[in-house]
Amino acid sequence: MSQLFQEAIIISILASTIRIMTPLLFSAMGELITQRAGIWNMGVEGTMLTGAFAAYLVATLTGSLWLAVLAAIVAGALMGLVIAFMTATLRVDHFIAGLGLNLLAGGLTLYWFQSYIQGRAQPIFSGFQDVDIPLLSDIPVIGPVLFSQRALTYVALLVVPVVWFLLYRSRYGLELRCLGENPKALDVKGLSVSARQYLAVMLGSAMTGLGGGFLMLGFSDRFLADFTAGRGWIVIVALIAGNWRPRGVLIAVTAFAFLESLATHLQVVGAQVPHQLLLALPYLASIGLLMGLRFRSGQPARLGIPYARE
Amino acid sequence: MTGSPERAAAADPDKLNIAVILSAGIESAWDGTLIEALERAKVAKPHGLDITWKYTDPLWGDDAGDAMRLFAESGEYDVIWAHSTYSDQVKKLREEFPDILFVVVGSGNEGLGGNQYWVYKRVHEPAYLLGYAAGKLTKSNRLGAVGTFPADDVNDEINAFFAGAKAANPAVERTVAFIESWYDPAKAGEYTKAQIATGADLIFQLTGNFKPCEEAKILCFGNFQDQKSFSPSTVLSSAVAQWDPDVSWIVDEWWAHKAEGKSYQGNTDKRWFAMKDGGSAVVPNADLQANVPAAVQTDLDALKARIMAGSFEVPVDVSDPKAK
Amino acid sequence: MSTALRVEGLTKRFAGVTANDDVDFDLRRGEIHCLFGENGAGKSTLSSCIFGFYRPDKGEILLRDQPVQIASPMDAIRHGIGMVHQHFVLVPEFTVLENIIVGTQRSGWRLNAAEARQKLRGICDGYGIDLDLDAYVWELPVGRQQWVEILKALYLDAQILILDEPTAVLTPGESKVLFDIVRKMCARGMSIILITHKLVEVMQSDRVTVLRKGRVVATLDTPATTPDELARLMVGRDVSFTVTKPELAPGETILAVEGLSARGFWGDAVLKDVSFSVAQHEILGIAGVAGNGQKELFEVLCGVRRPAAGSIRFKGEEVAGMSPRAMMDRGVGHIPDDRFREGLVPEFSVAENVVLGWQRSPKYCNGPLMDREAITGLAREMIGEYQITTRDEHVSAGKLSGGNAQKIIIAREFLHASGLVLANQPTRGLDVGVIEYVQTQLLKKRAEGFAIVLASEELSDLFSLADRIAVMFKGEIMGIVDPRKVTVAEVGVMMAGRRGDIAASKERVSA
Amino acid sequence: MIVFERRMEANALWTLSSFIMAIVAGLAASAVLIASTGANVPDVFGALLQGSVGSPKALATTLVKATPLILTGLATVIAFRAQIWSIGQEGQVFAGAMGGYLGAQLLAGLPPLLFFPGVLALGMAAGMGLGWIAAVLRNRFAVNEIISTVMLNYLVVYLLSWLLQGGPWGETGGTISYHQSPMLPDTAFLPALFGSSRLHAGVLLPFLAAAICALVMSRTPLGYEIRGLGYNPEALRHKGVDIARTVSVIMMASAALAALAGAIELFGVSHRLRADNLIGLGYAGIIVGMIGGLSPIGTVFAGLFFGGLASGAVYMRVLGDVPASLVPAMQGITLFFFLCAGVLARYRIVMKVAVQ
Ligand SMILES: Nc1ncnc2c1ncn2[C@@H]1O[C@H](COP(=O)(O)OP(=O)(O)OP(=O)(O)O)[C@@H](O)[C@H]1O
Ligand SMILES: Nc1ncnc2c1ncn2[C@@H]1O[C@H](COP(=O)(O)OP(=O)(O)OP(=O)(O)O)[C@@H](O)[C@H]1O
Ligand SMILES: [Mg+2]
Ligand SMILES: [Mg+2]
Repeated sequence: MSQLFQEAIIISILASTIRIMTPLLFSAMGELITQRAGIWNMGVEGTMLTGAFAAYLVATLTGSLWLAVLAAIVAGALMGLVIAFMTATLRVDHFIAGLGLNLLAGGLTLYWFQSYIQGRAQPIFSGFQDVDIPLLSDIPVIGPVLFSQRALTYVALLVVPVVWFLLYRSRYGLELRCLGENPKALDVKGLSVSARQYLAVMLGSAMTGLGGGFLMLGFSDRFLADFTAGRGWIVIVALIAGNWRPRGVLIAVTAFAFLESLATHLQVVGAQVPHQLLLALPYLASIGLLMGLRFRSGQPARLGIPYARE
Repeated sequence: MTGSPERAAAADPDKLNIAVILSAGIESAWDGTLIEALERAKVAKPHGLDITWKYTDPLWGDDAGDAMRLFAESGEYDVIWAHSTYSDQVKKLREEFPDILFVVVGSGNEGLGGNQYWVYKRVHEPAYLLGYAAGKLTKSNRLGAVGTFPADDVNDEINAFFAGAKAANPAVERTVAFIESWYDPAKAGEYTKAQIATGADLIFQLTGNFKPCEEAKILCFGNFQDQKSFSPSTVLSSAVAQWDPDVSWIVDEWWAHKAEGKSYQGNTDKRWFAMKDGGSAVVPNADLQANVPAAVQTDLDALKARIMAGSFEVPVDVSDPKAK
Repeated sequence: MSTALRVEGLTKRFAGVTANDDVDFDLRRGEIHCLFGENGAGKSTLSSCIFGFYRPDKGEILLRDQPVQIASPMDAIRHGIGMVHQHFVLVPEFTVLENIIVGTQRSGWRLNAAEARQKLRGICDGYGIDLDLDAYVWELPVGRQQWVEILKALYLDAQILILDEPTAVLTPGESKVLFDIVRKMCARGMSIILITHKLVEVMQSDRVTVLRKGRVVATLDTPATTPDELARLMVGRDVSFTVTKPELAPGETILAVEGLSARGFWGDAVLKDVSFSVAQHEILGIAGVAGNGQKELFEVLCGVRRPAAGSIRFKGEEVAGMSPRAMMDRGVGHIPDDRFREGLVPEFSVAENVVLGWQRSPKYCNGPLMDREAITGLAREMIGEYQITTRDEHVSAGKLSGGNAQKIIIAREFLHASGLVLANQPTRGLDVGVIEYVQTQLLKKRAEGFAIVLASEELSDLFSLADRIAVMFKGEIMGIVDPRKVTVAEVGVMMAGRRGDIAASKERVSA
Repeated sequence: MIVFERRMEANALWTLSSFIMAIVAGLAASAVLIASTGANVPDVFGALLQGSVGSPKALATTLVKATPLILTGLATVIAFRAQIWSIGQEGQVFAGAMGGYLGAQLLAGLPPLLFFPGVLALGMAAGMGLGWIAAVLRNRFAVNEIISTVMLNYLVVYLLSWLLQGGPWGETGGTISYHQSPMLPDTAFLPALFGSSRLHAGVLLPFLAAAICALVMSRTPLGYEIRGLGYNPEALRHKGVDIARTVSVIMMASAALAALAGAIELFGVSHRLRADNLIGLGYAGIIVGMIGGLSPIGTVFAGLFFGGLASGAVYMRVLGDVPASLVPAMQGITLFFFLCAGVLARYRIVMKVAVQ
């Protein structure tokens, strides 16, 4: 156990935290945009899964990782299109639309995957490698933790301030937040609520899909059934725990990833407790942390309520 | 085998049709290696039989039972090979279809006997050899193993791996991790990286994710199938399951029943084929041979020879492996 | 005077209701034109059609005698039509400025606030509106939120402004300011459509159009008509504006409140050392500008909010801190000010709402099941007794007009209360016919021996109903006065924070 | 421009026919998918039909498969009608099986008339424990129930894993270490109905539960409060309903139903405690409950439909030669058409032409 405090392990815990959190961060920021626009998209898991599958397919077919990134984004946006159609046009209950999307994505990706490999050996690809940022990556501790990561990791970390800027400093962001708080306020100014919701959900889902794609391209070399393994739910939890604010979500995702990384290292250094307990640690600790927190809810007032004029 | 069809009596069967219930999917090592063994049997034509088969996607519980029943009722299948823990389902069917030979595989099964045969797979001997090599090659004296779930036929390998390592190098320390998930490459990667961070410089990888080894530029070992193609630059060697003796055992038993009229005599206790019987093997990666000093290779060869000759028995230890 | 806007033969149907039936209407340049009519007469619908928010099924709209196509609010705004909706269309989480500019910027992707700020300064200075543009809307009292709505329309350069019941949430003082500003707008050539239920306000307009059940009954020049005539046109019968309150000697004290205080969400004091008492046959009026602690006072009294200190004695028993359930069981009835949020479950039927809170009472249950017959029977009885206009008792309460919804609450509370009724703004937003009805019911209960605490922003209500008036300011009682001995102006001064005569209350508490 | 105009009254005939159209459209879309892999569409559908309703045995399988789905669906109905967004059905199913297994140890030897009610009740109690935790977290600590229930799902899965692997309940002996408990004794198998080997008595419980739920929702004060809580909790609070208590009752009742599903799976189907036959029942139940329009009766039909698909899946795989993953894909596709049909039933689609 004392090993845990050695420098190499501390660096490893922190670096692992960053690796675990970055795919989640893309998806969480995407879901943040979606939910701030008033759409309660429960289909994060399905969107991430589809993004991951699209990335796998394109990576193995073309060998180009950046094309695969694009594919994950497009696949995510398409899932967003489905959600937007269901919620903004058909005004279906947001929960069921999202849960239905998960079901559909789980089935379709597996079906296409099986059709794709058809009994032959599964094609694999070689994913993204770490990029050492010159000079910075040589700084002790911080260097290997922060400046020796996948290229997309840096993008993910940049996405937080970008989303913040988009939401709070851009004209579009003001309208987007207005969708979540009171879409009628836009409607009475003659702006189309549903067009903006489509845009927001597709943008958000594209980022969510990218999160899945990054998970695939950065940390795996193959697709498997249920590849995302419940990370979509963690994203939703992080969004609520982060109180629908970019910084809050960043903190929530980081805290969760840190706990998971810590539990990983505890198991590896041989803590003498059942490994299941260590695996459960992030979930237990998250509940504990949230019990201690209390804040004025930042949940958008009209989140999950289909908007209709008459 | 030429000529055997003529010699066979008119009543002798010339076809064997197998229904396979998969448990994880053709892309997994567990199921994939079985299909590969069947391919080889098809070419080898034991007893002059044309072997054909049909497999399902992963099915579990009653679904698997239903599929078996459908196969059985169709009357087209002689052997139903249920490739994991399915004895609960076989129990409900085997008396109704006494002519069909049922196969269940691996841990968690119950030895029912009669027309249920229980195939077991132990890859601990190759794992021991890999461990022995690892013990010799490690510089940090620290080795890692990453598994999915602990189970009887996973623990035996991990324990044998470390037993081999200890035999080669008593100073070896071990680190073990289970991710509690069948498919989660990203999570498996983090566990591997964590082990590397604690100083492990050789990893026995049971979850198929070799990316962390590539990045850390360390060597590792593949499991259950030859995983060289997964990562040609890091997979030094793989402990490989070979189902060929199992398949031919089952084919023989079926033949004995069908052609010679003997009654099925399914095993009630685990039966596995050792390395010397071709049940498992070590498949080294020739491209990385340069990493193994000649002296080590000589030791390994000698050890392997003793195992093959039966003069050295690798102990089976199925207790839950822990880091030490 | 030229015509600014004309509506010809406009018809708008909702599922099952014809809200506007062949309406003709015209608005002259520079005039204030009132729309007047009962709750549900179709005033808001007509406005929404003009604003392009609803699409009429039939009819034509002409601007300066040119037919125009108004298919969406976008078209309306382009034609210089602005509307302040009956229920605020604001984002509480946004600042005033953000509320005004959201959706108005057409180019550039950064928010451009500086320009907007400047333009708004100009508008505010021009009309003498004083508003902090950087305050969050949720921080503003309701009255000030109304200015945000008006600024939204002015910011978009409205030439025709529709105001749908803007004064329902304003104090008399604020209403007066609003009228001054509206006059200024007219002087600058703007035309105003004003919807209000208050006859004093209607009488300040230039012309008035009376709607009844979706049809135009008459359009009159205001100076040539009288409130009585308008009221008659509106409901189709005579309405008496002055309810007669018989003199009754107060009986024993029902409710005695001593040193009551309470805290808000942020720990701020929302009630400070409030003391008063009410007796049988007595109506205690609570006067004050909305947001000065009336709501919190009622919440504490009915058990929804916990007091921080002080005592509440109900029929001699200490009840401070008891749950709403306990208060209800002791006979306290409560008519909340937000009827669709706190008083009713809009999705429930009228019958279900009549037993809301008493769903577990053995009176309405048959063993473990609710007794449908008893409940519908009761609902029918209430519909008859309180003249609730509804197809039947199965209609969901949310589909009723505000007045009829209020009658359900009154019926329910009067039925189950014994001794005390707390009524907060019971007549807000109601048409004069319904107001008369509610007032009559309150007086009936007073005669029966109930004690009543009645808060209203309409001083005229309080002067005609209350036996004593407590004036609240910033969570404190400024004084308790006898309406026969003070003037409206004197109470108005106290509402602004000047202490008055508390003697009346002291006397009663010690009695 | 196409707009949806709300209908005055949802027309029953139109509702029914739109749902039939949804099934047809869903199957048609699935047919395209099937054809795309080169399989024979009529064969596949034939197999599906045969496997779901084609024989008494197939019907029995459909019922057995529908049983946990209906129960978790009902759990969803109760919670969601009150706008309590519990995603905890998954973990509660596990808890139900675990509680039931514990019960089987404690109550072993009791006569069946006491044993089965006892073990099912213990299973439900275990689920209620989970529901209670989520309720306390919400009421006392203001932890959003989506968060708490998702987290509890993970915790329960790891708890079961420990109990079976390393903990006290794992099977030991000849076949040690396989993430399963030993087989229950024959006396702990739920009795079979009609002499079928599969149709256990537990299949009756979802229908009973649905009837009770329907009665509770529409006729009792509790149902009144559940619906009221979903529509307007503030009004309920003002009218003397103890919101925290009601939330606890609802979450525990919902959890009890989901847990019953797990217990029935244990005693009726798997006969030993293991995770893999429980996975996904809770999440599927959420979808079933929502397709059922959050009405108990609708949930029964939705559960039977999903049960039929699941039961036909094996036949489709074996006889129709298509990947079994086609079934979740078909479920998803059909769900989407159902949702569209729901909209059709409530709205009229009107082509609006600009009026001159
Ligand atoms: N969105 C809607 N859907 C269905 N019916 C509606 C809708 N809006 C209004 N109505 C109905 O149309 C009629 C007219 O309503 P409207 O809002 O125009 O009345 P109003 O005169 O503004 O009443 P109030 O004085 O209470 O504000 C009412 O019968 C009402 O029930
Ligand atoms: N979606 C709707 N369906 C049916 N009726 C509606 C709908 N929306 C509003 N109404 C009805 O339209 C009428 C007018 O609505 P409005 O918003 O003006 O409320 P109101 O009853 O006038 O409220 P207030 O108490 O403020 O006067 C009300 O009778 C209301 O019940
Ligand atoms: Mg109105
Ligand atoms: Mg009104």
